[in-house]
Amino acid sequence: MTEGPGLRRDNFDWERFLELLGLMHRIRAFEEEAIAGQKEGLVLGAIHPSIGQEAVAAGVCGNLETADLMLSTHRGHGHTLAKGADGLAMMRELFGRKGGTCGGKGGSMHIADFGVGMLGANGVVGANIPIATGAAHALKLQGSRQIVTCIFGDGAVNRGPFMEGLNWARVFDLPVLFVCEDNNFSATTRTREMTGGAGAGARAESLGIETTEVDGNDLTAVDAAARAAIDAVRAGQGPRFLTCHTYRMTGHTSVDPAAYRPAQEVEEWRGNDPIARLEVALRMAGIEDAQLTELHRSEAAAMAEIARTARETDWPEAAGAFTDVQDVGDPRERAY
Amino acid sequence: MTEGPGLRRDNFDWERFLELLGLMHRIRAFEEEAIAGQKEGLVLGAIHPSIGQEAVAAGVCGNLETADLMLSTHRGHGHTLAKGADGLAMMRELFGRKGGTCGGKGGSMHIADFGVGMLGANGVVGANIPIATGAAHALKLQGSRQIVTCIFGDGAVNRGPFMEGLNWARVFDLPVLFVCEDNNFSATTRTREMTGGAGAGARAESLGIETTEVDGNDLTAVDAAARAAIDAVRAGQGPRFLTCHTYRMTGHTSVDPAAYRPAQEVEEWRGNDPIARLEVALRMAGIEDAQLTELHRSEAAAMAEIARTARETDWPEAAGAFTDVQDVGDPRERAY
Amino acid sequence: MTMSTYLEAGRRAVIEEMERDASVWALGEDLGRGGVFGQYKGLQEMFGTGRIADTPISEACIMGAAVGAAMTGTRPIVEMRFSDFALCAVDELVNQAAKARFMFGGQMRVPLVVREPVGMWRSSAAQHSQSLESWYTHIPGLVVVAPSTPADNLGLLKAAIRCDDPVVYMEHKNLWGLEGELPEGDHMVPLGKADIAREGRDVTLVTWSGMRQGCLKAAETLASDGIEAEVIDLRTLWPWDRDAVMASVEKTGRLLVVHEAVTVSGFGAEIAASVAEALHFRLKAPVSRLGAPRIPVAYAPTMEDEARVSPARIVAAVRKTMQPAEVS
Amino acid sequence: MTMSTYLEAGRRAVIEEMERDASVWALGEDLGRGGVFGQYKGLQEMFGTGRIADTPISEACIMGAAVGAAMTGTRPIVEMRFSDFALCAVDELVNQAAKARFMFGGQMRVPLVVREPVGMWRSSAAQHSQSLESWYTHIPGLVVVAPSTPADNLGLLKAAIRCDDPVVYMEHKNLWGLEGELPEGDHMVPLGKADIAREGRDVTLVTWSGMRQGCLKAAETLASDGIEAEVIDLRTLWPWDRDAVMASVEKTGRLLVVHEAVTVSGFGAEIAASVAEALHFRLKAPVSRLGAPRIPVAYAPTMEDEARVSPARIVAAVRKTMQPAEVS
Ligand SMILES: Cc1ncc(C[n+]2csc(CCOP(=O)(O)OP(=O)(O)O)c2C)c(N)n1
Ligand SMILES: Cc1ncc(C[n+]2csc(CCOP(=O)(O)OP(=O)(O)O)c2C)c(N)n1
Ligand SMILES: [Mg+2]
Ligand SMILES: [Mg+2]
Repeated sequence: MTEGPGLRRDNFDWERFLELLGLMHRIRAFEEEAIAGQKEGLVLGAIHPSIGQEAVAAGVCGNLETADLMLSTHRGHGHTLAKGADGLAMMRELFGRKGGTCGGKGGSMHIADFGVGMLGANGVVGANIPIATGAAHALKLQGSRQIVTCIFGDGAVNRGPFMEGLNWARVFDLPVLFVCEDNNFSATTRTREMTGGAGAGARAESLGIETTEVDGNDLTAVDAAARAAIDAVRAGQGPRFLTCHTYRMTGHTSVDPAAYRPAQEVEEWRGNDPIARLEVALRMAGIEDAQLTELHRSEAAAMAEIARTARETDWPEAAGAFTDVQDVGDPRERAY
Repeated sequence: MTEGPGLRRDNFDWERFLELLGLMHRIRAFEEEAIAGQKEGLVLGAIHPSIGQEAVAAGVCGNLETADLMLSTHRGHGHTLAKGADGLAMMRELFGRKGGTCGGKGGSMHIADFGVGMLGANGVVGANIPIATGAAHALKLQGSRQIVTCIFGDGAVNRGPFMEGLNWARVFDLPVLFVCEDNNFSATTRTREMTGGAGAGARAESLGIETTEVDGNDLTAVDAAARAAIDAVRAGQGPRFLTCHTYRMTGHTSVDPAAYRPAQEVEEWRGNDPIARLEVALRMAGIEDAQLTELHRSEAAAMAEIARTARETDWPEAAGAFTDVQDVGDPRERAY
Repeated sequence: MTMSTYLEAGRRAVIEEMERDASVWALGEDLGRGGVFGQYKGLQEMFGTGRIADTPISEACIMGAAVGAAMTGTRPIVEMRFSDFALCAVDELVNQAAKARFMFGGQMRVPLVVREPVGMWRSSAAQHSQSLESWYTHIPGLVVVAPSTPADNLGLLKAAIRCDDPVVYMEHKNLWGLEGELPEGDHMVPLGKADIAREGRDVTLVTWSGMRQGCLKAAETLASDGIEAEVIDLRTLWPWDRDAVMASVEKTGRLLVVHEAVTVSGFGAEIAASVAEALHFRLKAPVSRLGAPRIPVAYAPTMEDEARVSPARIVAAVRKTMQPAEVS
Repeated sequence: MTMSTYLEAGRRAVIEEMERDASVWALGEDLGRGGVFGQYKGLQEMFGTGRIADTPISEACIMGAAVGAAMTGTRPIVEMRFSDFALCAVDELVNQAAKARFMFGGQMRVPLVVREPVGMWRSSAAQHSQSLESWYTHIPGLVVVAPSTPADNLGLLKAAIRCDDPVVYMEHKNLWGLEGELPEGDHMVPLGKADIAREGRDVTLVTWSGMRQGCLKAAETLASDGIEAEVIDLRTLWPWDRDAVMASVEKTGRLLVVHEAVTVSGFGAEIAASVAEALHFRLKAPVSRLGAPRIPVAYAPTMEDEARVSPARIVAAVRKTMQPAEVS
């Protein structure tokens, strides 16, 4: 598990991977700032960090075009950043401030940035699957070349809408890539113990959808698998399914001590950090340590600055509670 | 399709099959009386005949013990009779009369007879799957040797609760046999066109459940397959799945002309009538024509008598509308 | 003016809006064969399988997919077949469709119409007879419409399809065959405006959907006794036409809300409470409500009728309201 | 008497009933690790994995399986985690659990308790903050309970578990840490009986769940102005204690219903309408209601507070009700 990705140096696109490494650092720095912010009482609601899972976000979303659509989960900071959302707007959203991606109305679990095709995290496990499928349905009706990517966890595959959505995507041959980010856990439960059969991929196959499984902590592997799947989807071959095996290094939420996991298992996965692994690969490709260190430092520094700015941002006006409810009918009718 | 079942005469249990033939005649006679009753305005709500599908009901339920539990669908007359419910009580239920299985409260779509382990038809497609799974869960908690059989249509496999229920049954290793009565249609829609992948069985396999497929118009084949599956379930081997391929000879409801089906297809299936096929087999086994004719006649006559009695039965008291609502709270509070 | 059924009026609304706006499409089970009541008859031939889409029996995904498709520039008409089956898709409607625009800070809208045929219909029993409109009026973000005449089914369905909010559109199964005149041309009925179905000075009956007819019948009976009932058909339940109701009750001093749904926590409670709050001192009699008892709908007609609001019951309830005021 | 939290009281109720009756069991996600709020902490160790069952994330099947298991001689406690997720299982609760006994002519009962933690809880936003109790009061067959003190959470949960009807049992997330005294022994609180949380002569506040505290605080403030509010905590919403409410309003002549849910079609409408119907001529002021505006709950506290019924808002609403009567 701690082996390098075994690269063939000659066709190793190090510039691209350096960029994706930067993205992974940015994601991690975002979540570290968010966790620190929560300890300080700046982040108000629950947050679900994806530390340790950054290669999935970077490897998948790094292959999408801005015009492509992507739907995420409660554990969606990484996907959102990787899709191109602005870190400051996201941090402001977590802090519940003006200028947040959703104007402070959504918070971490409902981050969305339609401007970059990020159609929303979701507080209901699996609920994004039919919605993503419908977005792809609309794209197909419109004759668009855009595609949709729908990311969800291993726990979501036990919800009915998972099957309904995948079946639908197959029946209508829709341009959608389903990505199961399998971190082995559903909150405090080991997902395998609640999952009959061989799991996510087998279910997708039974619904007629071609699947790939990949080491989700190996950025280069995720990148390659995602690119292949995305190319197929964009070529009109209908839905694809990709399972990325990974692990979350934190608890389910930032305040969950996660005592239900054996220390040794956590340690093993710590040795399998996707950022460290990509750094090893880049060093093998001849990138200097100094450059790698600087990349990390600069992303961390930028994020610290974002957090500083976010905390100094004003609160949204209370009156915003009454806007964007609906066009017809007056939401103030029973206001105080 | 019109071939006989290819019997080895020596281990052909003709007494048992004669009984099951009688049951199939009874089921058909019941539905023919019900359809006639509906034309006369005696059956008040919709009915979904299972004419042509009787071998599934007889072959599956013929292998259950009375103490075993069974859940059915909107197309459930056959299953209910085969599980041992009283034809007169059922006919009264369809006619909305006193002494109906549900006292006239349910009608065709909600027939139930808990006394013989028939835990209900259901008006919501697929809804019986989690309920059946839960019944099996209770049996396991109780250490019972009873098993549960859950029958549903091919259309139900596209509803999320199908996947949730099967997964659950596998995870908890429950004593439940799932039977997909695949009659090729979901109301007016050819199910295959709305179904991704290879269908019901493939989905069950992907959830870790062993499956069997069988010619559902061949009583002897259904009987054998059901017995094997039921034995395995009763032996504590967890859930099993059985697909029975069949065809409904009527429309979706008794008033649906079913013009969406090619006449030739209907004709072909008419030549594949499960009752006629079993009669051929029994003739091959040496049963006399006269005996077969008499069996048919006597079942039809008995059912005609049932229909006559049912139509002469009183209506239930209006006050029954307020009983069996709930123990706590007075349902009459807002009565007129 | 042409004569048309309520069913045919809904069909015409869909055709007109689909012709007008290429982003409108419909999805649901069996739509290719016209839908379960024939509301979509011939439409797949007119608009193709893309825009009149047959779906798997997957209510959660039908609703969820419509949410995604609505966010992505189309205007789906979601056919739920029976409102009872919409209970398989409540997360998708209530947690997703209704909240998305707000939750995501107004970045998009979810313009979809959910058609949910409601109500009692000859021995359909407990799982095919429900009227749960009050649920949807309770959910921020949703518009709720319940037409009761062919012309309104035309004009309101067209308005619902053009509305940028998610609209729960409840047609009554027992009205499919009802005939009435349809205006020619682009007939629109504004959302949120009630229809004064009958003028009267003595008592205000507020109603909607299948009960409009019953109220009008009851009003005829009452008229022969000299009681003139004003019948207000709300048409849209959220937002409901407060002005029309309040103006009428100010005039008559008496209110009876009549609906088919269970009385307890039915939408009649909202109207009765609102009127009592606003017009307490103008009322000549207590506000009153008439709906079904809190019982599931039974199959056998004797018992089924105990859950049915008949014209006779409306007449009786009005008479009670007209009794001389209790001395306080 | 021992001191206990609301959370711990619920846990004790489950333990006592599971010890008393071997057919009681609980099912839901993460129960083996105590459940998401710790309500089941240590219970799997006490009762084993069979009776404290971890489940897949399959709300529809959790509810549906409980229905089947309840029909088959067991008494399941269904844990829905947040009431919002129960929207993934509405068919199973409303079309199946609530109707089965009636629909099948009384052949069996469906004795299950659905625990649905409700309400607003520090920046939980639109999908984790809902209070939809009025929905369930509208559904024949369901009992609806919303405890607001530790002692009531003990006694009502025990009563709910022993009840043969399906019970929707709504604990308030913001009350988990609330401390209070618990009686020793087999403490039962009867379903359907309100608690007079405070006596008063001037105005009746009817409330439940998270709002009991706010009403009591508001009553203190009002008392210093000489306004004595009677606070009635309904505890059970269906059936609700009409007698207690009517008796109080007969005495005070004034009613304010206070709940956290959206006012429109909230359960306050049912109570206000019922009181207006029954006691119109005894009222000194119009019935009134205080709940949330019809908006989703926002994440940022400034906006979130616009959906929150505070003691100050209760005081203001009572003052309005106490104003001299308009001349009619
Ligand atoms: C329908 C629903 N049920 C339960 C929850 C509570 N919940 C939130 S996250 C979570 C675990 C999800 O596991 P998985 O899908 O593997 O995603 P991960 O958290 O591992 O990223 C659960 C049970 C929910 N949000 N929605
Ligand atoms: C959830 C739900 N959606 C739709 C319906 C309407 N409906 C009743 S039967 C049926 C077709 C079911 O097909 P299948 O499961 O194959 O059973 P069959 O009728 O062929 O026996 C449909 C769509 C329903 N009853 N419940
Ligand atoms: Mg996971
Ligand atoms: Mg079928």
